[in-house]
Amino acid sequence: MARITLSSSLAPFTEGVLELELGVANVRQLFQTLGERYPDLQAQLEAGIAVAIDGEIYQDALLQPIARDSEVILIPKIAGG
Amino acid sequence: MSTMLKYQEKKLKIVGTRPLRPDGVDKVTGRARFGADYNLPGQLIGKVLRSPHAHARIKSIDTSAALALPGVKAVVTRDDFAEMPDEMAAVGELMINFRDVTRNMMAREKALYDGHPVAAVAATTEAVAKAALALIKVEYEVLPHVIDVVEAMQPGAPLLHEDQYTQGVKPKPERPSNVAKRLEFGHGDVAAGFKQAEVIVEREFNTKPVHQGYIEPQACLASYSADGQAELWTSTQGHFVFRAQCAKVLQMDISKIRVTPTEIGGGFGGKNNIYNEALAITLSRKAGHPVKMVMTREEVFRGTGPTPGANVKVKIGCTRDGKITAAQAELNFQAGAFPGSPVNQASMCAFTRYDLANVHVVGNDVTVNRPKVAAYRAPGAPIAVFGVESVIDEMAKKLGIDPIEFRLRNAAKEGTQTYYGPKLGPIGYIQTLEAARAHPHYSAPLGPNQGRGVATGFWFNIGNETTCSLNLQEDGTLTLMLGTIDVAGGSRASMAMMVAEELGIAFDRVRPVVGDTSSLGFNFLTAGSRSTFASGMASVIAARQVIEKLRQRVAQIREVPLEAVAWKDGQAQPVDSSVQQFSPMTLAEIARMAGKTGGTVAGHAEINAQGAGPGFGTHIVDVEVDKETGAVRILRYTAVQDVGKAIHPAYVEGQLQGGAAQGIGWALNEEYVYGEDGVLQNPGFLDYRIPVASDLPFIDTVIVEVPNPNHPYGVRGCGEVPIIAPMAAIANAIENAIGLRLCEQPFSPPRVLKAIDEAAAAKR
Amino acid sequence: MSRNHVSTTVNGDQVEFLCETGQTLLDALRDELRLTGTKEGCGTGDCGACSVMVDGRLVCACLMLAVEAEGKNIQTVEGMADGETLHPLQRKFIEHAALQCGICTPGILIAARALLERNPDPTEEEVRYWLAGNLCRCTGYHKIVDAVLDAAREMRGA
Amino acid sequence: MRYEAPKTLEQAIALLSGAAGQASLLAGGTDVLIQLRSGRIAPQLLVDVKAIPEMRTIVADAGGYRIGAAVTCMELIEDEAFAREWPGIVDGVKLIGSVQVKGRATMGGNLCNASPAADSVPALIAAGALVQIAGPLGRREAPVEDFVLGPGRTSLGNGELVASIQLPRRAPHSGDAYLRFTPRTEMDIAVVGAAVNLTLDGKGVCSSARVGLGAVAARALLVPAAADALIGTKVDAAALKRLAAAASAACRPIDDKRGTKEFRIKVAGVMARRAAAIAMQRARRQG
Repeated sequence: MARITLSSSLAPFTEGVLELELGVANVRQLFQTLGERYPDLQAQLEAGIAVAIDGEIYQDALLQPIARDSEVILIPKIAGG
Repeated sequence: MSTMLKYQEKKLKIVGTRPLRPDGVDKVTGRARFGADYNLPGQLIGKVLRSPHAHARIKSIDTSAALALPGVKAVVTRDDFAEMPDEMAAVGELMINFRDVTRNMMAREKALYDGHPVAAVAATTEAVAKAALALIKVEYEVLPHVIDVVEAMQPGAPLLHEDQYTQGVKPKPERPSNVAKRLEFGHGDVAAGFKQAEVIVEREFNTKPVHQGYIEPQACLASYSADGQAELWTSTQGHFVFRAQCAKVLQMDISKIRVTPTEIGGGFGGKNNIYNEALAITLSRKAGHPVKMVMTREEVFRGTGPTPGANVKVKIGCTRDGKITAAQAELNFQAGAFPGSPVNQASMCAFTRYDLANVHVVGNDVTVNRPKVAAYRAPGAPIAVFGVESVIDEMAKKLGIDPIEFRLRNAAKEGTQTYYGPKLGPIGYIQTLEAARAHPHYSAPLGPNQGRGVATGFWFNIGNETTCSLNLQEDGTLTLMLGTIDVAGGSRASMAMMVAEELGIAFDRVRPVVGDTSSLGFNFLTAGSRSTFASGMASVIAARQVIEKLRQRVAQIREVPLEAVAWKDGQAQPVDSSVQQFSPMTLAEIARMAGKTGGTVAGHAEINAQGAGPGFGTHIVDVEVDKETGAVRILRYTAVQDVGKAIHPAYVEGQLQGGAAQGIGWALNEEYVYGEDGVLQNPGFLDYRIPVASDLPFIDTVIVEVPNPNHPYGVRGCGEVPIIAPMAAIANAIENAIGLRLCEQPFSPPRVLKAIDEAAAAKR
Repeated sequence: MSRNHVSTTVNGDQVEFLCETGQTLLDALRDELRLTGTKEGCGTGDCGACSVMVDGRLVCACLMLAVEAEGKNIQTVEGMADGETLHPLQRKFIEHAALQCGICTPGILIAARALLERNPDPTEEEVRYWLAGNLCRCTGYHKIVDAVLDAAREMRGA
Repeated sequence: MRYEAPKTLEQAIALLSGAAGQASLLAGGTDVLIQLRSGRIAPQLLVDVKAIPEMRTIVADAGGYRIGAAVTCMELIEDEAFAREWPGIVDGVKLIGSVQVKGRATMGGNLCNASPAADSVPALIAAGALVQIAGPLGRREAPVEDFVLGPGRTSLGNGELVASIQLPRRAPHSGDAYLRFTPRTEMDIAVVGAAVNLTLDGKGVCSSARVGLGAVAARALLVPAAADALIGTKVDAAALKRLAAAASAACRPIDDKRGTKEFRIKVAGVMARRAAAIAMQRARRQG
């Protein structure tokens, strides 16, 4: 099971849950599972969430594999000037 | 699928040198064509009517008199644009609420700021168009307005959006609010952290909105054909994103809009989103002629996005020996008329230069009756960092520790756990601090009323969607077709340099051009310091594809196994003496035979670049304060930054110097000045004071290169970091010069003199 | 509206055009003569992007009426290079990376040439004050000042 | 909008006084063009006076200097003899916008635009300059301090125009200076401006002085009280302190986007004091 950590900014959408373990094979599955478990989070996931998988940040990378023992962190997407 | 290309150290021939930019000659001869330099036969001139009120209900708009004026060919108002649902929708990689986009480009129920478009006309001449605007009758019901962020957050403040409820608060609030969104970041236990603290410094800061100040006003030319195809020439940081936004608001197929980017006369984030483009296409459709729209400087200030003004509270606790035990901040950001300030990025940048166990940051995104904010170089970060680095400096002074030493004791490094998410990878923050401390500037003597300040900045840098094509021409030269705009930095040169390096050929063998939206797949904006990182990665991939195809072609031509063929120094040659020998073939030789041996050779990359490496910078500034007038003069400035790898050092220096200069303007004199009536009072370069040549010294630069492991040449990106530190560095320098801590930006003479006089009065 | 007939000299060429009285020299250069190298950044004389020479005087083309150009001698950036040979300032601006987006570059080149014609050996401070009427938002002016000083050196044959 | 470029004063006056609708006078145009563009003025007739020789020339004679109202700032700055005699006026003229703007702008226009912050006016007041006005009823003269009535308002009557500005010969052992305060080093409108013109006797005592202030009231001011603080002194620290106090006391400023009342009042004194010190040095040097 991959260890999933949510940025503290997402707490309001997950009834405060910021850490959980999920058996997901890639980012798309991760978002799907989270969206089903926390409907409020759905909009946030769509509105732009990046994931850090084992320290590397990925934006818009739904097919990025997640290993069984991966550490995954959800953070807000970054744009810029 | 995401792409990451690992860094390989190797001997470089071209990367790191300073060849001349391919757009140079056109720009010094006047031949380069910018937004306003494009014209079409039969074109009309489009002009926008803007609200004179900060907040007003639009009861009616009567355009009949304008339409009756000879020479007027079309008028558009809110009625010409479809209502969009209130939901975040994707355009490329931006998630935007198109309900807001349609309302910002053309007011619907209400005008929400001075300068908000309410109608637009297309006419045979500019004079006729202006006359027509004067004939449009708009009936307003003026409403109470609010432009101050703290006032806007109070219950009972005038509401911009009656149906806006603060997001990110559970349970959902019962009353609507100007606070569009509240977000929190942090880790550890700040309460416990402050208990451990032996010294605590707490301060409140306020900043005004500042404008990107690009010298080229927004300009576009649209031509809509009766068959439903539209062509658009516009000055943009992302032609694919503009196309997507226009298609969405005009409900057109993306493939039916072709956007050709012009040379862009500065953007800095201000040309990330459409303003007149969709109006011009609609006017062209209704008039049956091409329509050209060029903003005046006044329109640029009143109608396009500044960066937010903000209210910032910072509290830091520390042990006597200089270890930070807790850090806390509240960031209240003006979003302008619609939600979407960069407060989330500001929240993440606030403390991410330090290795902290206990952090808590609250951010509020607040709508006010001002233009909708747009990105500006490291959006939001300079505002948060002004507060944090001011407090850090005050803390160092309280503890009697050298400000750089204090930062070093708490500096973030590889493995540091950020409070917003991941651990940091290999970074060069400490190296920039040490380089700054070792720089002669840091130990140079100072005179009376002079002071030195230091501050540091962090920016994520990003990757994202990028495409390019590399075509081998019949004579062995190559054309590199790029999809990311060269906003000024010289990225065309950098991309060509990386391709030439890969192929082992001369820089001038590769001609880089930026293609229109029909020549390549989607590219994200040139923003977030991504271009040289992401487009560079794409260019390298395309070059390596070309090399692979060249090796295969030579193996066939020379009838040797593929493994025997190596690509070295611009030619195919035997891997070594152990393999079947053959006479080498140069690029030109292969190119000449290509057509007869299976066709030409090309490389393509369609990637979503990942693995951007964070950038850090340390700035040193000396100021002199005239205690009788409050005038602050910048005497000396040094910008140190880890850029990963400087592909073209001269253009990297240019980014550091330009960013620092913008930060200096922000600190000293730039601000939006509004009257009681909510009307902007300084919409021009006379009273919106960006630095002039005689205001600035030479800006010394030190480039630190800690390679980003996720880029073939180690590139991190460099455009945004340099604007983050100046405001704080200058505040710290002023404090060291006159012993007064300024917490209100800008540090303009009246403010500085007031502070001096109040301090003197307090002494008495 | 009655239009004024104007005949004038631009970059050595005799040209004629019709203009409304309210049209600026900048409008005429860009819209009537299609010389778009001269840029408009503000239209109020505050940015210098439209700097041109009129009878040997450095002026903002946005602050002069087109009708006033009658019989004048006007020089714009399009006339700065000698055929294929760039003016030393043009060359130095490229070599020193003194331009980024390039929108202010034509005006700054014209202003810098006017300075060097009066003062072949300016100090850094003289360059900065002379160019104070030309805004640049990209460079922080550092490389621009370098390029002007280096061009002056070369033109003096020093 | 009709454009006329008369060759004589008489023609210009005839055009101005005979105009059906609104007529505007065009010299350097650096203010007029901006007003036209913004729609603040919409005249039917534009009278360009730059073809009138008298208005384009600088004449030096026993009576002093006569500066044509349409002489550009750069032309005046480049007149070395004038700059030697009236350095304080040139201080002000040098600050009227960028080199580009000074290539067109004129001292006459700076005066007639009647901005309280006009950079050339305080020094003209301190110099005791006279405005030479021509109109349908003939010619008249007015001291600069009386010519401007308020923001955008002058004493020009219908059909009248400013032909030139008359400066007296500079007295021996006298000097003038103008300083202004702006947030930027260049390209700004004066937040405060101060000009001092003073004359020393054989013993280095100030025998006469005039002080002009700009941007601190509805129009540029002549401040006799500030001058009195200098007269009879060696312009020492004490005198300069009294000068500063008198200058500040004379201010009747407003709060606006360019500065606060308090700031203008305080800095007016500082600028006056610093200008007086420069004028003093110039007076000592001047034979």
